Amino acid sequence: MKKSIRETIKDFLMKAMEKGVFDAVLIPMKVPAGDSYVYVLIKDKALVKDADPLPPVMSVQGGKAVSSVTRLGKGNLKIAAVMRPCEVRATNELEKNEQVNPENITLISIDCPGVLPLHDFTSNPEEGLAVFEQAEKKHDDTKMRPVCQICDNSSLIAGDLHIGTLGAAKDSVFLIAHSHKGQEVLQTLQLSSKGSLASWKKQVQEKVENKKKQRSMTHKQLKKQIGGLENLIDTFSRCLNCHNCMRACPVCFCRLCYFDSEKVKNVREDYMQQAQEKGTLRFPPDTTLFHIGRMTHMSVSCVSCGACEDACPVSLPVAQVFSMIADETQGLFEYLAGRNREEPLPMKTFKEDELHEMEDAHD
Amino acid sequence: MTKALVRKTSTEQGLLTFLQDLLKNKVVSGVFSLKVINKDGDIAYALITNPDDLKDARPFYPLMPENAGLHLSRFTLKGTAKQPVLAVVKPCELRGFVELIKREQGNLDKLITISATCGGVFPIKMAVSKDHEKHLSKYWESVKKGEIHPEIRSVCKACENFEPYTADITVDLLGNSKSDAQLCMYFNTNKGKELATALKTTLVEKDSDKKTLDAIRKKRTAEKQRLFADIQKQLNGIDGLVNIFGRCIGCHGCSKVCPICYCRLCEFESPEAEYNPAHFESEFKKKGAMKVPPGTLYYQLGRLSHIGISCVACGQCEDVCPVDIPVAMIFKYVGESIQTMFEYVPGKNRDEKIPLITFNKEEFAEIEE
Amino acid sequence: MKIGVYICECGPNIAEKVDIDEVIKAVKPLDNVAVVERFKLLCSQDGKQFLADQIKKHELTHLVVAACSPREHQQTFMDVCEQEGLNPYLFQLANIREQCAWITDDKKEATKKAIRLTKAAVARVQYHTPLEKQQIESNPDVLVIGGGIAGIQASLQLAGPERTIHLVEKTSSLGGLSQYYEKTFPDMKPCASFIKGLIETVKNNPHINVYTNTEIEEILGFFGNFEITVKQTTTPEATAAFEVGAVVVATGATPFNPEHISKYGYQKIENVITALDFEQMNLSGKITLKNGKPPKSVAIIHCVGREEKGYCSQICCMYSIKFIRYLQKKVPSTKITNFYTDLCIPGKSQQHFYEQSLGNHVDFIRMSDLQITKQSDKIQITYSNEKDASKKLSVDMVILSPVLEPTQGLSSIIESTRISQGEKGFLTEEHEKIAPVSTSTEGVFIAGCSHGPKSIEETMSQAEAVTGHILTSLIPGQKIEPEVKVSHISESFCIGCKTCLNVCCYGAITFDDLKKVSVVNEVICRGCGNCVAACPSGAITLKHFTHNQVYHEVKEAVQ
Amino acid sequence: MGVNMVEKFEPRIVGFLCNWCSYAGADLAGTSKLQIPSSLTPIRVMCTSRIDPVLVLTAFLRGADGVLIAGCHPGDCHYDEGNYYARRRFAIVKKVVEGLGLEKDRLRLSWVSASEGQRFADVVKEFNETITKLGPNPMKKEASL
Amino acid sequence: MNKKEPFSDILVVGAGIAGIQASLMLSKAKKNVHLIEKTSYTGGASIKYEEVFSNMECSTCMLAPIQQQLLQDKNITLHTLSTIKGVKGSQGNYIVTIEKKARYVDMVNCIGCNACFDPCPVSVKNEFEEGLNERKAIFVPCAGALPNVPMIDTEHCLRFKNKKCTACQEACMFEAIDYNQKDETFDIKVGAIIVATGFSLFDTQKTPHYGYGTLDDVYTALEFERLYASNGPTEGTIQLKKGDSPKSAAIIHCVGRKEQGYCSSVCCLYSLKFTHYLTSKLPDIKIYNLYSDLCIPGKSHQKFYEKMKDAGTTLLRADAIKVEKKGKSMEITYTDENNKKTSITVDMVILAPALLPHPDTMGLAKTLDIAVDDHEFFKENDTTSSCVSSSKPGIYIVGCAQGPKNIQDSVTQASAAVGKILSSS
Repeated sequence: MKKSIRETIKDFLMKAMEKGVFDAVLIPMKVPAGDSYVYVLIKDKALVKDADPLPPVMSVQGGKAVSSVTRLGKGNLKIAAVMRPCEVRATNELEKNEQVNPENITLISIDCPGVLPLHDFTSNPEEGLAVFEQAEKKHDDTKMRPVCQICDNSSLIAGDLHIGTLGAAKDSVFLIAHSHKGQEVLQTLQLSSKGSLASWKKQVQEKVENKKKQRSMTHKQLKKQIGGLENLIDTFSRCLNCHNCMRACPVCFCRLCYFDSEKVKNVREDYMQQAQEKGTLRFPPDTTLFHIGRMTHMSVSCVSCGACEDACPVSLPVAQVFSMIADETQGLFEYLAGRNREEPLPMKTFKEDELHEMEDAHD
Repeated sequence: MTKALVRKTSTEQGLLTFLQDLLKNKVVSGVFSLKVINKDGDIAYALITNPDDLKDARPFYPLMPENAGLHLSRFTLKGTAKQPVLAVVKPCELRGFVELIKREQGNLDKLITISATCGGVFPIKMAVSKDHEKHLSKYWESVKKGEIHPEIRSVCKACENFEPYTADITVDLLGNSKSDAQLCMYFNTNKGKELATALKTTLVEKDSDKKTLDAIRKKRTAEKQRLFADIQKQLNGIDGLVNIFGRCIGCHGCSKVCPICYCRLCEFESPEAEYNPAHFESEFKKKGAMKVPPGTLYYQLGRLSHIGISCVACGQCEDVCPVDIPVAMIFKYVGESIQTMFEYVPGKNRDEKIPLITFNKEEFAEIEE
Repeated sequence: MKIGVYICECGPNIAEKVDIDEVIKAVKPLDNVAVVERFKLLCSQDGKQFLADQIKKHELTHLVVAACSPREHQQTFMDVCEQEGLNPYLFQLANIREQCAWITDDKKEATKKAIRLTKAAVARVQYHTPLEKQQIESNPDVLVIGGGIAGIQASLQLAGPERTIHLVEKTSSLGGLSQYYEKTFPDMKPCASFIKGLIETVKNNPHINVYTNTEIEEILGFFGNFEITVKQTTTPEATAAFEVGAVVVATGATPFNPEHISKYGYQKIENVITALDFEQMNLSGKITLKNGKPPKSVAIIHCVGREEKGYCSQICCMYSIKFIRYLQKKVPSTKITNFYTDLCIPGKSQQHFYEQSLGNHVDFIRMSDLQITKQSDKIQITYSNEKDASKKLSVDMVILSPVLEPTQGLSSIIESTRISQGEKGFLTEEHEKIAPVSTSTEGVFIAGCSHGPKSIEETMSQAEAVTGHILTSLIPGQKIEPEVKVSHISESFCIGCKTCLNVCCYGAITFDDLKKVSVVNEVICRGCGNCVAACPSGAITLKHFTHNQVYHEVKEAVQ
Repeated sequence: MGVNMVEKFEPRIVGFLCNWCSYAGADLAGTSKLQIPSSLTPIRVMCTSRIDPVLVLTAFLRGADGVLIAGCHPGDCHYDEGNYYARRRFAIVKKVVEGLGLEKDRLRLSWVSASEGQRFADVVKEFNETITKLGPNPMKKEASL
Repeated sequence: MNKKEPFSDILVVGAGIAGIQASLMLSKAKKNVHLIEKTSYTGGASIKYEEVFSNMECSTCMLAPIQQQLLQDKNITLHTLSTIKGVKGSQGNYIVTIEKKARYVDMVNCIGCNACFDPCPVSVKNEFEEGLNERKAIFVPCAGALPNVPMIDTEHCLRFKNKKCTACQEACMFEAIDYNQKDETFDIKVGAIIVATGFSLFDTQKTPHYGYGTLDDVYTALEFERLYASNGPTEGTIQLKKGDSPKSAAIIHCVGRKEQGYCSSVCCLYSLKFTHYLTSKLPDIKIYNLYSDLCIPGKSHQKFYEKMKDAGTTLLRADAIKVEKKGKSMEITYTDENNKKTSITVDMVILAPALLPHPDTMGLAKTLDIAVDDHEFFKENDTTSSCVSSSKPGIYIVGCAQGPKNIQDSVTQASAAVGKILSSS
């Protein structure tokens, strides 16, 4: 693997810990069994060596990790959270929803080459590693998860600090500060900005441009494929109602999901009535309502991270469908989930003069 | 001797005809059964009220999309029962439902249960690619012979409770060499018999083939001991647990699909289970790093302690685990050790009390309507 | 559960359009329906008696009436329930007249719809729960912020043996702006002396505590129960705390300072003074130039700052005319020229006042592009009027009539009361037309120029209007009865995302930082249900419009 | 379903009406004896902002041929801002439905004031026509919903 | 100081927005209120407006809820078709004689189904709609009027012209129609009286140069309000007498100001509002506002004025205005701000007449023995106070009865009167 880059990043982190810039680092690490990666909060900087800032899978979405550390308070530790851009965006969305306390957290993102489908990896870790290494080298994402293949935000900077690997010279990375916090870090480490970002910007731009194309193309196809009642039903009828997708989703932060609550449980004769209207009522009856309903609840905050699809035991294209819908609902408010901390959540505000296309044409 | 219905027709066909008659003659208003639910031939449970739709029903299909015990609980939990409904479910699903009934999560009002001796099911993940289909014919062969098909889930291979305990009607399937030419149903209860009477079907006196079943059970027991041995090896000590559960992503899918985990809000998702910063910081006094989100192992062990006593080893948890942790086998293994302590077989006997109730189901019940 | 369903024939209105027997047939077999009956006219006296008897006779636990619109007779039937000891919220009205019988000619259709509506009501009512009116102790005392004429008037009308008023004034003295006005327009009644009198009565009133040199530190709580902390501006550590039931914000306004608009030459050119300077000069007795001589010619400039502020202060024209009277009285021979853009003299007596002020020494010029410059010992005014551009006039004295702008430094009040401030900086009323002195925060009122520029007369009206509201809603010894159909948040299911808190425009939701959950203050909540739909976890319930209640209506609607 | 073809299609429209404007407008249509298609079943809510997006979906998936949300004109909300939030929530539901290639025209948001009895009638008539053109909501017969 | 125990009930005269506001507030304070209203309905002038400046809020949506509340309020007794015949006593102890005209329709029995309208053979111009449409001899002024109970207009009802007609009675299934109802006179004892009798409009016939009455498409502001009202005669379609829609319109401010000698303070604003009315229904229409001095006082009104200007109206400062027929349309000649004679041609002319005291003011003033001013509005006791106290203690004058003002100020005065009553009692 492109060890050097990983080492460079880890060196930077350890240096920062030495200098007391951070007390701890939240970063992915291989599990003892070696068959997956998890987020660990590292206090002892020696252990940073074993971490992997760019693991081949996203077993837990970083946003969830940050939330579970800071939801109940900022704490006393200054923590650097190293994650992928979509994880940083999720973190920002969670902050807007009061599920993250950013005060003592420095969000560090890295240019993302994508990740492999979780199941592919866990079922054969060695092969997985090899595949990922190749993919990373060749900038080839055909083996990556479908949503990663159409991700046009793989270098989006939404945190405090970004580590650019694209267009970087061998063994080196770009450190890009994106907030006051970020700048402070670089200053204390005497990493004052030298050298230009031109080569990085150029490559990022190229990547983004053709990803955008791919994305809209794929979404068009997808829409054909799953669009319409019948296709939709077929797509989701395999759903086991396990709600793994919701539990894995970083922005589904509810303690009890609306669709696990009593609200969706009807009286016996109500089910009978439905069955009699249709001739047959599939059980559980509300898998589709669950997915569509979840779209109305969180698609405006969806960062297309793909965690849901990874968690689906029956491999529904959940993430792909959500990313498609998210583009549309977020488009309503010229919003991009997690892009910017200051942008208010669409559901928490309104404009007096907007969305008239949604009102009826009458008049 | 028990009352039995014997017909010269394949078991599945025979049952479907029986069900059709029941629906047509309004003896029951609905039938719960596995059914083909779309053109891709995916299988799921369905509540069928239109007799014609029964043609797509697959009552014995060797897949378990969700534990039917959950469906029956959800179906009977609220409101009064007006119309009689019949459910064809697998033995472990029925046992799951019985455990739920013991916890006030369902009832048997106007609900008649049919279950067949079970040959086990394929892992649900196989069905995604429809791989299981190429094994189907072989599967049915082994069912007739009463053998263990190599592709079925390991918990099924190790299942000794393949005989339905509390079903109103039992279908003779596993080990029944004539099953594709002859339907044989045993009417264990009056509820069951009433159906026959309503259809004016004559029943014969017949006994199930104990010998064959015992033979099968022996095979299963042997298989179980083998599998338990493996899991025991893996489970040695904390490292073992960490190795097994290390890749758990904390999605709690296992509890969502578990027929015994019926809490509105799982204790491990409640505010009490949350770590506050101080908690993390104190952890660091002990170790230099910790997994985030924390408590995945704690969750697994906790859930084990909550439901181990009632685990029916239906295997759902393992089916939905995105990272293929052998949850079901572990739960069966530990579960049985607890259950034997109390000589308790979950779901075997409706009147048997649950030995201990370690949790309060009213937790967080307040505002829910 | 025993539900009684009663269908009103409403004479022919429903009976002729809907086959009521069909409705009865459809409703009878429903779960928990104990009795279904029809009646000629349920809102009539014998109709109500009939219902009352039925409730007793069948020991009904729930009541459904299919009749007219809830806007017509919901209350009528709820009253019947109450009389019969049945909680009125266990009742549901199905509107089969206005929204069925009257709009559907085809009897078959109408009947079908009536059945849907009635079934929906029956399905809904099963999920109704009894709701009880709460009663909340309240404190009759009132905090009045601002010792101007509005604050004084409000205090005087509110103070009494059973109600103490805390009158808080930022400056060292009561009276506000109007204490500098010798007279009022349009009837030239004495003002300053009048105010002096009022101030005395305030000081002598045992039920009014006056705090001068005092600012608001914090306002906590809600209507009926506010906790107030005030601090002295002179010695900030000196604070006082007290409780009140209502708050009156009468912080007034201040004249716009023309110093920064060079064309007026204020503070640069001698004898260019503002209206307030002039009022004070006039009050002191003599109208003179800096050199002590009386002015031979005076120009009064209207609308100073209007362009900058973007609104008309509505009193500038009038007091400018009043100045003519001052001048005519004290320096009779002076030549007076008024420069105005639009003469704004609304009201029944204003124009008369204006006409009376005209005379051979008085000119009114509609001008534009005005410029004031020094010209030896005189002041030169360059302007253009209707006919020609850049005309010139030189005068001894220039009086600038500036617009009024809201008093600054209200942020602590605004934040802690959660009232809002319009773009012009004036405080925003609850409703422009029908609730001009109340605010979106119940129990917080605004009076006088803090609400917008106005005359003394209008300021008085508002101050008294506020007292009207307080005297009718905060009666000593009487408890407050908040809305019954309010939201409730489940502590266990709330995840603390504060979405509800953001969408509630009444500030009825607060956040419990310890438990990290949102909490509804039922006294403030008005029951719109916005938070319910906003909550992704479904952790919020709106009483009487709960999920189940609405869902079961929907379910029947699609049958 | 052959049966479905022969029997005449009677749309079922769920109408969420806000208490202060649209429900009053509907009542006015009544007192003015205007003719309004009986397909609409009004459901009174205090404010359109109470209407939970999932409730709209439930009605839609449950087989409602149309769902109408009617409230006060922007600026007229009895609760100040409610209808602005309602509009955003509705927009999302509609976008999701549209994005999934479902019949978005079955969902409609209209502003109807208390004096607009005629407008209310027109809105319902129009919507009823749209729905009649669309035909029955296939969801009603869909076993997997 | 009164020796006798003062009466606690309050009398409110006029059920316009001010009267309603006062009544509801007093009831909230557990006072019994007698609200008398000369007409058969509540809401006064404001219910004739479709929208009100400056938020362009729907007036019905604003008023209907409080009108409903009024009818359901148990502390308030509403006497419609009632006027004051006499007053005895003094502050705290007024005995007021009320004359209540017969409605000939029983308020309790009638359920407002309107079945009695169609059969009535008589059709006359509907005053409420400014004569723009017709009503029957038994009628409610407009759909949605509250209380929703018709009255019989004895002036036109055949039966009261000694003809044998019982059409309405036959049509009524509730025995609600009672020809034998008699006008009644009764006394009420009240501690205080709030007079909220509102205003009337300047008679535009008195200014013939604006062509009102002689030219077809010259309308008064109120006529135009009804033309735009969605519950009005055209259901909100703005059209000319011939039925086609105007391509241009001129709004003439200050009609009658010279004659009256005061500025009515609301005309400029509602004239600007008409710009919104016109453009919202007829986007391409050309609009002129002819004014003398633009009077838009207050924090929010200039913004409104600018909004209306952007909505598309040409503001012309005009004097010596004259309206004459010119072909199919009308020509308005005037002298502009530079005293130049100019002219414009328009299809529709809307006159914004001054607000006058209600015609009954003088009579009522006499009965109540309270003062009026030169313009015959009720005279306030003292302008350094809130202006709601009349010349007689215990009698208060609010809203346009005291002088021309907008809704906000009327409501404020109503509340102020309540404040005065409660603080003095």
